[in-house]
Amino acid sequence: MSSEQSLKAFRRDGRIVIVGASLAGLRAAEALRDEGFTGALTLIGDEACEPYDRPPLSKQVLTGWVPADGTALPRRREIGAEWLLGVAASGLDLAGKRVRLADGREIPYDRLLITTGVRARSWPDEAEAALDGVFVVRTRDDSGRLRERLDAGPGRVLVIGAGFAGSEIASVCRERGIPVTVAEVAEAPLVGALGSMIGSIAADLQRAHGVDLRCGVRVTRLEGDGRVRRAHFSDGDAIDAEVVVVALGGVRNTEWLRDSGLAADRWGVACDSGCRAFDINGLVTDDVFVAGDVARCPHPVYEYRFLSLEHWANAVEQAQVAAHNMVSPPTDRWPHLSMPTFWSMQFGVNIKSVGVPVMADEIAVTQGSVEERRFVAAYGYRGRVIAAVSFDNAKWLDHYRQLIETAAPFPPSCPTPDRPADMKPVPADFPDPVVITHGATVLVTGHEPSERRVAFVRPGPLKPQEKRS
Amino acid sequence: MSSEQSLKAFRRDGRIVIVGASLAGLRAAEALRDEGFTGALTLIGDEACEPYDRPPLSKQVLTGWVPADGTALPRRREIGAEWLLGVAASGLDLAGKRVRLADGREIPYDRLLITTGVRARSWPDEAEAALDGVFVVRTRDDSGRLRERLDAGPGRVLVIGAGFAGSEIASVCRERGIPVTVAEVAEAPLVGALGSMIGSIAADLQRAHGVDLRCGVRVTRLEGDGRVRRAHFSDGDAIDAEVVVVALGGVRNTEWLRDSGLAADRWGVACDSGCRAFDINGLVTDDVFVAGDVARCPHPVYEYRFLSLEHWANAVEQAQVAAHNMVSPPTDRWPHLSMPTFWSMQFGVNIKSVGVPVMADEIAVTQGSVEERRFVAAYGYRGRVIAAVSFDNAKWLDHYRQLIETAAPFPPSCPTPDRPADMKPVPADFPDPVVITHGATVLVTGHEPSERRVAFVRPGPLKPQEKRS
Amino acid sequence: MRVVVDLARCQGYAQCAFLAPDAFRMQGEEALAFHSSPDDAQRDQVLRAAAACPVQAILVETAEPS
Amino acid sequence: MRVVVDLARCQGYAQCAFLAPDAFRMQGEEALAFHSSPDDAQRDQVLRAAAACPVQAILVETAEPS
Repeated sequence: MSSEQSLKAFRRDGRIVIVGASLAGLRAAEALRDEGFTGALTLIGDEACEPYDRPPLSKQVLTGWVPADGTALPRRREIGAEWLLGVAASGLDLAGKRVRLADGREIPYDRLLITTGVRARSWPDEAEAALDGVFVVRTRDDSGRLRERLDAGPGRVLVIGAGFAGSEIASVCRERGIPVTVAEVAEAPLVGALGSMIGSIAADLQRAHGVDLRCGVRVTRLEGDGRVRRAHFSDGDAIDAEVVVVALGGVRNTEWLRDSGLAADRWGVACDSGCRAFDINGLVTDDVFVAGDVARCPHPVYEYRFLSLEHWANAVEQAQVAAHNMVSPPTDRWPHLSMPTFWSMQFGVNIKSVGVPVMADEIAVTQGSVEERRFVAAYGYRGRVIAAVSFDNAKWLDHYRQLIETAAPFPPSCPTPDRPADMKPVPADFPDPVVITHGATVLVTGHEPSERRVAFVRPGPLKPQEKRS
Repeated sequence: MSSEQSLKAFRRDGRIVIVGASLAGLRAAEALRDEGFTGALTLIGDEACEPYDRPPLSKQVLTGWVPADGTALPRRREIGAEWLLGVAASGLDLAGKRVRLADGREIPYDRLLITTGVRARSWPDEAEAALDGVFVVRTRDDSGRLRERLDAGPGRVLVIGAGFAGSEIASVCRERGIPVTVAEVAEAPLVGALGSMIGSIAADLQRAHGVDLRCGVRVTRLEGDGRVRRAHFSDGDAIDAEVVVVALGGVRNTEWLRDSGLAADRWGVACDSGCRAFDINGLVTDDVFVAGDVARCPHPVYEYRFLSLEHWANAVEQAQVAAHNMVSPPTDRWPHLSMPTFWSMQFGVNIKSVGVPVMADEIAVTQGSVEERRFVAAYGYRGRVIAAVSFDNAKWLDHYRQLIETAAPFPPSCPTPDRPADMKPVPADFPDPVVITHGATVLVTGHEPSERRVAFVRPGPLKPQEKRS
Repeated sequence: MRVVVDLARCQGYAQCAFLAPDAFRMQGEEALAFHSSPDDAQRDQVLRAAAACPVQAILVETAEPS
Repeated sequence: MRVVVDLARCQGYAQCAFLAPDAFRMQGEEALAFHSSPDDAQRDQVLRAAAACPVQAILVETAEPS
């Protein structure tokens, strides 16, 4: 059989398995059928329910507007798939082309798509994490339970971590009139994602809305008697809290791939821009693809660095590219080149970003007014625009996306008459990314080129709050 | 034909073209025959002579021991190749699978290997560069002509740039009793490759051997009347010099690939660890391979960063891996994982390094004595050993290679009784890599995933001495 | 019925909030909040809102999937 | 004849410099310098030196290639 004929046969009768039945997995399945794939399609998901939308879980669900079980994703089309839900994948046999499930079953595939995403990082002290009233927010069950507690009108909520999720949850609490304390180990909210300048604006915003914001402190202990009652801080202070929300970011679901031979670690599964996974040695594989939050993909605009993005739009678009490439000949592969875009609603402000702010060395407000909390700031990296963030000024982001994609000089000129008084660039000032490069990762074995291979070093556990907010 | 049969036919009757007929190209050709490839093999090289060894050009050839035309590389075996020498490749048609030559010929291939390496960066002022007595040292002709001038006993030689090549040439001058001035824009010799601490040791070494070393200065002008006579410095000083050697590092030979659609830029051609080239969109190609100085390859030990290495041993080993993968099935691909190793002989000292020093944040002397110029220093990156350098203590480097490959904690303990008095780590302190991230590189076009593609931005010319020494 | 909005694409034109105010709400100056499972009684309003979105950021599914 | 030494592999054992001093020289404490094209009269010495290298870092070609 020629490769053309074998692709044709695969498109007709092949077996595609998708591990991870959330946004990226569902959209990839739909795209595979759009592309004309008529073979067997299996979706594996560790949650028992069908794919649902996560962004409302820290917003509309907690305010009480949308029920927790009411965020199932609309379908773009029939996909005629076999659904294996409520069972996690536990291993991958690359040579034998089989996915192992936690219940012992083995699912064979011809081509595999990995979309296992991230889960919430849990509170590191297990006993404290088990106290009634301590939450994370990642699944719809998490969100539903937290919402019930907020409905009951707690005396105070403590949110640990002032990244986007933590800030949004604090915002909902204030919207509902619930007293809330936010504890953040960094100097300000959002600082890990957007840098010091935006962080200090976000801090003002929180305080203006009545948040008891405490930065530069760690939560050292959660105290309780079955139910959580009190939290202690590294500065010696303590507060009473009936509800504690742990918002310490995400952990990529790659443990099941640990011994598979793929380049899968705590930063995700590395792939080329065509979504083909790298094996642990850095070789691109032919039949294993990755998409969504769990993928690390090189971006030409960012010096071919491997980017891990936990963005809704990235998941959708990467799923589409992966699906296309899974059923197309090598001469018709698409690259995943979408410009990262992120949004967050908090304290009545629409925060939106485009590009990769964390790579920046400088930032400058380029439009609007920081005091009015309606502005755009551009991020520069060695003299070029590489990202932008807007506060209630999102309609200009497409302009900045074009500046990024055309490598425009930084600082850019203001495209409107509302030029800010001071456009001078200042250092971007991102905190040291402790977790991102934490600990050993791989070791090399063998001497001759024919035998030299890489193995993973199993890293130690993370220390409490040793993370980017 | 099945893919197995088509590989078999390719191995028997296929056409492999290698562009670049130096160390990597020759060794790859030999390895292809070792692997059993019996098809047509073509080597294309812009120099008229057969492959020769370059390291002696800045050492044994300049001392007068080895003639410039006496460094042809020994052959490991017959390769039965067609040699197209003295003609440069000028373009690549990826879709049509043809290499275009400067003389208008087109050479078809089934699989292509790119080993075009680097050339010397020339003096930016063309009129000054054309003065008689101004040299670069990259080819055997360069070296032969410079050696003749040194034989004539010039009153003074000026070496511009105190990287490894410049330092070695200065060393030869002193060995031959010729007065020599070295001008370096950075604070010390070798600082771009080995950091501040080693740089200051190298500076002492040069001065102890009578070099007139001037750091932190640029050469602003070369003055002459057909022959070079005088050089002016940015600090206002000037010297008489009959010979000027421009040692400003290498430029990767990728211009011929500019419009080819490969990810080829001034930093080289990006590839996966199996030496398969990336296209400009970040997709790994199937029939184009890269090896040697021109390749940028992700290394698992260094967070899968793309490394460009101008190392003799890297070229040899990468050529072997590329050759194997060119004629092997996808299930038998080798990853290129060799640990970078570099050596330099200068001022009677054997300097050798393993790993990637430039990634380090700290350095500590771990063995021996800096004063006696016989020591080993280890480089750390976020608490792990990632590189080491030895001065006259090379036998220990294999020990450090193992520390790197097993991600050992930094600073490592001293393996011998000659423990230095002070092992305290200090900042590694590399200068800002100006050139490495200079200017715009790519821009993105198209909107839908199916049409989005990357194009190169043509960067402006480099300013004088805007480079790493 | 099921609704999702691509908020990366949404530009805050607020057409949907005028046409189907029970399913789409503006929060603050320009942020959109949407109901993921509006009541079937709002079907026509929601479909009209989706059709009117200038950047086609609203995806609606009216029938339950099989 | 043609010679090349893999100096990344060379450990400075100096066996070659004892056995074929016209083709291999130590420079300073441990650095090796080699002649890339020693005279054919040294053929036996050079081959002996290559064979004696403890890390097999020396590659010799005695015949001109076709």
